[in-house]
Amino acid sequence: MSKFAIALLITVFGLSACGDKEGVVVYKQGSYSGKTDGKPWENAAFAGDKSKWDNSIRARGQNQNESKRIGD
Amino acid sequence: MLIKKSSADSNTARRGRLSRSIQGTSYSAQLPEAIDRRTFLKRSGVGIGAGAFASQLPFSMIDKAEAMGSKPKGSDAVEIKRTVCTHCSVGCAIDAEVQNGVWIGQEPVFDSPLNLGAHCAKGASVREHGHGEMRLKTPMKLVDGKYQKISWDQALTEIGTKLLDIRKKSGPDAVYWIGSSKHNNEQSYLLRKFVSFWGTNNCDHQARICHSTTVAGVANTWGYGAMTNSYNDMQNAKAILFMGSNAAEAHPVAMLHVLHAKENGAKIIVCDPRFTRTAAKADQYVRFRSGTDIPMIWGILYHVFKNGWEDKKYIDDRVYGMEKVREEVMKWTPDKVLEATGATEEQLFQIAKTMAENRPSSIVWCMGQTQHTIGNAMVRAFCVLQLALGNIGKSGGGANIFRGHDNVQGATDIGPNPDSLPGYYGIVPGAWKHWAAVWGVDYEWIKKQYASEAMMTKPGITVSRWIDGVLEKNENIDQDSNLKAVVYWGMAPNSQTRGKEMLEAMKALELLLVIDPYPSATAAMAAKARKDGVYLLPAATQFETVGSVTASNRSLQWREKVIEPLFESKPDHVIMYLLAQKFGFEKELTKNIKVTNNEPSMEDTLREINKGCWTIGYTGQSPERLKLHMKNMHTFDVKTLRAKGGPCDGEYFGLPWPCYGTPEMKHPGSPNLYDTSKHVMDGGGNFRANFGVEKDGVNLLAGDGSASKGADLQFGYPEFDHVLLKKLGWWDDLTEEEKKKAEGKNWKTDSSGGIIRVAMKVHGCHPFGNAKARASVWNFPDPVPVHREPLYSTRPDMVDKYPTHDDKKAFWRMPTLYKSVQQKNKDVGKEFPLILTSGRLVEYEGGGEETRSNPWLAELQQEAFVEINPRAANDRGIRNDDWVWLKTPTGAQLKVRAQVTERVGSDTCFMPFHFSGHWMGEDMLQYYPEGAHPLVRGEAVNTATTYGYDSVTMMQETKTTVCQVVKA
Amino acid sequence: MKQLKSNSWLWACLLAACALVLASAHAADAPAPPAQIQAQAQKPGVTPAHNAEATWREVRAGTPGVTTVRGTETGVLVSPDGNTWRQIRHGPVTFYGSLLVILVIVAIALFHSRKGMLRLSEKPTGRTLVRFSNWERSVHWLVAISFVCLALTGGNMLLGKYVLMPVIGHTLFSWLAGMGKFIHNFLGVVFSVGAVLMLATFYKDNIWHPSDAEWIRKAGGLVSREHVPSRRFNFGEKIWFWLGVGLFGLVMIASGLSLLFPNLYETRHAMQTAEVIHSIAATLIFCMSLGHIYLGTIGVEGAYQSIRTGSVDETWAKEHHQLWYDEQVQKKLGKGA
Amino acid sequence: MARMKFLCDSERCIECNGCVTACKNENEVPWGVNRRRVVTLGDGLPGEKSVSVACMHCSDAPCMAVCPVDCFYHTDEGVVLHDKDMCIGCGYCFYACPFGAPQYPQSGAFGQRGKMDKCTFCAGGPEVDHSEEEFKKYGRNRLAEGKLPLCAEMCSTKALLGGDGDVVSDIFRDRALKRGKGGEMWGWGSAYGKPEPGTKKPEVKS
Repeated sequence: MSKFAIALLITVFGLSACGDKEGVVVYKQGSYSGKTDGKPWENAAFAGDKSKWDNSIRARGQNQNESKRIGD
Repeated sequence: MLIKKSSADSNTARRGRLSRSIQGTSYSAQLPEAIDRRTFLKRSGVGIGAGAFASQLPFSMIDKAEAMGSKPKGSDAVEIKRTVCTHCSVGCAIDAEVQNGVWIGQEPVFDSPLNLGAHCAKGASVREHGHGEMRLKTPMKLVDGKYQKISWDQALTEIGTKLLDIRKKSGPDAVYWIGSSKHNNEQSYLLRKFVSFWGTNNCDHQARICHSTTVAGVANTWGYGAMTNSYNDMQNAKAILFMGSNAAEAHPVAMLHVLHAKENGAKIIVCDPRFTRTAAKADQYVRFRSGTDIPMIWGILYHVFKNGWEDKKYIDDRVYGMEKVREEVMKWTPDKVLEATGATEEQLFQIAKTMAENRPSSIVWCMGQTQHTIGNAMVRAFCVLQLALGNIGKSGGGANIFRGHDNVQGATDIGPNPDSLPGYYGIVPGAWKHWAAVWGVDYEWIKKQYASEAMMTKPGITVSRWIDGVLEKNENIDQDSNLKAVVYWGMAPNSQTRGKEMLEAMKALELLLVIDPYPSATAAMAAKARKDGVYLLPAATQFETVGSVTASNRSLQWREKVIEPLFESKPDHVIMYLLAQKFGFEKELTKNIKVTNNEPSMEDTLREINKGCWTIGYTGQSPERLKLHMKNMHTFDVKTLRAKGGPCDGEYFGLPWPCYGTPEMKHPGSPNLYDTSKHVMDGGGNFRANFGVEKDGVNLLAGDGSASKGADLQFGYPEFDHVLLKKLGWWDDLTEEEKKKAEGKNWKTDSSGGIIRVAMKVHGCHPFGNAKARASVWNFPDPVPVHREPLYSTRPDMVDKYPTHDDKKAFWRMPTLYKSVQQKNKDVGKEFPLILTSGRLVEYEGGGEETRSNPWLAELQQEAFVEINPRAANDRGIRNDDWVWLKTPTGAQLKVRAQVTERVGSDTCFMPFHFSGHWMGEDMLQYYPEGAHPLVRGEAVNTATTYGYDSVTMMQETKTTVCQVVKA
Repeated sequence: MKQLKSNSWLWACLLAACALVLASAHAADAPAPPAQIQAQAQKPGVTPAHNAEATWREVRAGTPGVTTVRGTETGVLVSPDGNTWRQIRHGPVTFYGSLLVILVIVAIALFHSRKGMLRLSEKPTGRTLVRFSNWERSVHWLVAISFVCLALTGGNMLLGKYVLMPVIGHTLFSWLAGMGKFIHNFLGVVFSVGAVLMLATFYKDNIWHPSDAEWIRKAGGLVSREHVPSRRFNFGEKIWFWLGVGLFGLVMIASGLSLLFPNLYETRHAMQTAEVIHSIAATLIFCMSLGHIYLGTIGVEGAYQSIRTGSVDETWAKEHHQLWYDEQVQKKLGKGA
Repeated sequence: MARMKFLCDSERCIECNGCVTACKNENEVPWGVNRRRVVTLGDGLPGEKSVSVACMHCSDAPCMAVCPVDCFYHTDEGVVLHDKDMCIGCGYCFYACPFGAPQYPQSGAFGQRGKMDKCTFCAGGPEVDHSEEEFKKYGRNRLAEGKLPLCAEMCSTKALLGGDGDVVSDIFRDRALKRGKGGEMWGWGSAYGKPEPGTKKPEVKS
């Protein structure tokens, strides 16, 4: 029995190394599988046109850059 | 963070109240049909179940969403209304999203050249005012110490009768009218007209206690009393000195321009008794003793003169009296400055050097300078520093005097002032005749409304002294009767000093009328003082009406109406018209103004202003031009404020006054005042010839070659009138029609605008002449600014060296004490060793009732507090967050939280001035009208502030008094 | 590579830090302030300089700043504790905890398969003795049932995501977990009351007795299958009582209550600590309870009967609790006389 | 692919709390729940800095890792959102989050946590865009209107930047360079995780 226990322990310890996380920062999605959320461009305003949405977001982003407006 | 279950006893109560207010059942049932949209919202949105749920939560998400009018954009169209924030003078534009008459969203206006979409806490939360749960909802009357709801009809009838009674009994001067700096320009203007037709000069507004010393001091130095440049123009500054201004908390969006400038290399210098959020962004910070601004400035100027850093040519050409200043300045050797201020030679040398080597350098001041017994002298010291450095009239330089309220500039320019008609015309008969002509009423008729011609031309009591107008012995005051009635029209009582005495004054009145969306501070004080004789009328906010508003940089913006007036409230000008009806002069009031449903047209009112305000150039900003600017904000350059192309091409944003001549003349507005590098028709200018052409044999006109660009007269010249035009041979440049109107007139009274047109457009000259600025203002008590210790000082040695003025007998109709108070309190520092100063918090504005009623803001500042240095606190056994009593020589004591912080020095305490609703330890909740009390209440610092008034304008002293703090 | 492993939030912190460091470095470069500060430092009551360089170090250490947002720890910009907590909980606690549980279950299974149920060596007499009063049994079952529910719902919080969710799916699982949390919170209170009652009810019979020494020496006869004479409760049961119910039970209650009332001005650190303690204690008490349940059910013949009905056969009493049996007999005789 | 990020420039932040009230305004967050807060370090002392903080929408979000019911998810834009229908209010995300982002309205007699609430980057939640449900549970969905979070859009000094990580980092970098410093800090290109293939990685200057 004790042999078995030791073997088990070794196996488990050994395997625990596999629990180590990926060494690079990765963008994790998680295992969420609840309600789906639509894409932000899939609505009346953008009618699924992603590039239109991208442009809109980029333009809004530049609004936060007062230097661009001031244009010194 | 988790919500605390009960973070404070008051919290629990607040939660209950808030949720009650959300349920809305208590008052929605009483609401008349006029506001059915709202009632509908309440009823449909919040059922019984949600209400029950809400009683447990501070705000349940769902419940709140419903109550506010939920925002998802359904099928109904969303309208965008462009308006302007009502919380400070920066003039931040706001796009309001309105659906079915409900304000559902607030979008930043990136196009605005003033704020580029940016907002501080207040600006980001204005939408709440469009829902205003804690607002006054109906007219109310104090009966037996409790406020009761009454109808508008009853209210107006009773108020009208009582006021007319008082007028009959005690004369028109027995009523005191306090206007507002939150009225728009048109309302402010109408109020001055209204009060004139009532027959008194006893009217005033916040500007008295905020920038009156600036206006008087600065206008007497170089012509106009306004901020010379703009927030935007500060981007061109190479160095900026903030003194007595905490822009980061008082004008946060201004910091957008300032920090942008800083990143482009501008040096930021902050001198303040308190290490403010602005100081945190400074390259140099110097702490000094409150009230010693003049020694500080002279200390800086000492190094300027000593090192020959002054702009000698500029001074020769454009400044009068600098040598007298120099004499005074050189007395302030570094050791003396150190003794008075606590600032070292090295520190001040560094500032002088930075300002001198980084020109154009700009200077910013606010209430830290103005609210002193010598405020007028302090602001002039600033002007002198800028004149010495040659910074005035330069882009990137200037005296940037940040105004407080959103329209305090406009209300000062054309609103209820006790010593002037709109446009700083004064109250001499000539001014009255000018305005009588504009108003289309008979001068004699106005005169009849007054007690006498003498009273008509005598400046009224100031708002800072109305309490003495009630309490002072009749023989001591310079009018027939004491004040019997006071009308609080958009003003907070806790903004004024000597709160304890104000309570006595309220007790002594016959009638107190409060007109405000949030009248609660006045209402509560009144209910504490008396059992009856108080009326409250619900006014609409500026989001519920239209009109123009003048930002600190003198730009005018037009507000669209976002929503209809909430509850039973009415816009101020409607209330004015209804009261005028009771007094029988509504026809005279609106002779040139169309009235629809008792509402005078704001557009017509502005056109009338355009017809009369030649002095300060409120004549070019027609409603049409302003509306065009609001629509085309994106065409304006941020640094210059000038439109590049588009329908407003070449104009400056908001047509910053002076925008001379008629709208048809198309003056573009003046972005920076007195700027000789530009043609007058490009917004250029020079110092004003307002004080004669010579003084004691010295020429006051500007030196040769120092006129504005392209002017036909390249030397100093006096202001234009029909005589000068004829002498110059320019008279025939006028049209025949203009000649008729201009004959015998000057540029300020020529109703055709012809003199201005010819001077500016034809000959490139400035209608107000071209003179020198006055470093020595001979008509003021101290022509050259002199340091005088505050009346309550902790330094008896300094009192001996720098004593205050002598007492004055009749000053704005009031006896005013200086020396007698100072001498009596010379040793007050023994008992009250700490200097008490006050200031702003970013979350609140002014007296704070409106902002403390806004849950989004109120949550962030839930208690009144006093900032005290760890050293001072430890000496008193006080720890952070302890309750303390703050005591002052008035006998008042305030129970507040101690905030132990290094922000203040060990000799100074700071209290924010926005709180009210606690009275020396007592919560005044029971005195408030039901459902109209602010969410956060606390001790008002001004309950405890002491006596002290400026020697020119009657500005109150709030920034330097004394106190003691003990553990509660 | 190992360095990069740090979680991205840490990078986010660093990012915030960069802005700060940049700012402070910048401030430090400006020539004016230091001189000024020194000048000011000479004077009493003048602001001393805040070491700008140290700002970020303090932030990382969780030193609070000031904020107008009310609440506990709102002034803390970055709290470093969360990651530690996460690493402990999702590392050793989960891993060794589940390992321990598995080991215990395996051990019991092995034991049972080798030894089988411990049966009575003599025939039951048919005469019974009252071993547990109604009150005692009520208390036991109150605690036992609430414990089992707590163990299941709690275990689900810790491991359900790995064990149950893949099986029953996301939606059902989150509903179950939500219910579980509700039940856990509610029964936690019931258990707390029950455990206290249990301690009060049974503590007398669990006090040390010299005979326990014998029991310890023989290790309870567990392996030798020898009956060691004991009083009402043998030393094994006493261990369970004092360690399981007494120590761990109270630890569970204390840490659990603190988690139950998150609004009592608790810091995150306190809650994190409580959670870890709760989890560890839960694992241990659960493992012990497995032993107890085993012995009380299929491990020992007649044991379950005793707590279900409250009565035991004289034979059972004699074999398992000789001294107690003698006491009872004495009592009876005494009464009879 | 736009990857949404917040960035607060402490050199600019003046603690005006505009972001805090903008959030309250836009999402009608109840009293006591603050999705965003501004923290001032070294208050009242030279060197004082303020930073606005909310959910940082981490790539490897600790909240997501510790959630016992896995109610968190990343949108394609890198926004960390959660499903309130699933949330059981256990508080683990609050324990794990270094920024103190998760908030809990009080619920029930014990003052227990209600369902967690946090900054959504103004991206609503797992409900139909612009629906009543979405607004009640999560606040406004500005991203679906092609707009960015109101806190960042309204920031008084443009200290708080929000939006596509590339765009905000460019804005910040330009500013930092103009201030005369900043090149060396560009080690944080990886701060927000590895860019997806095909996207431009912010340049590492040092």
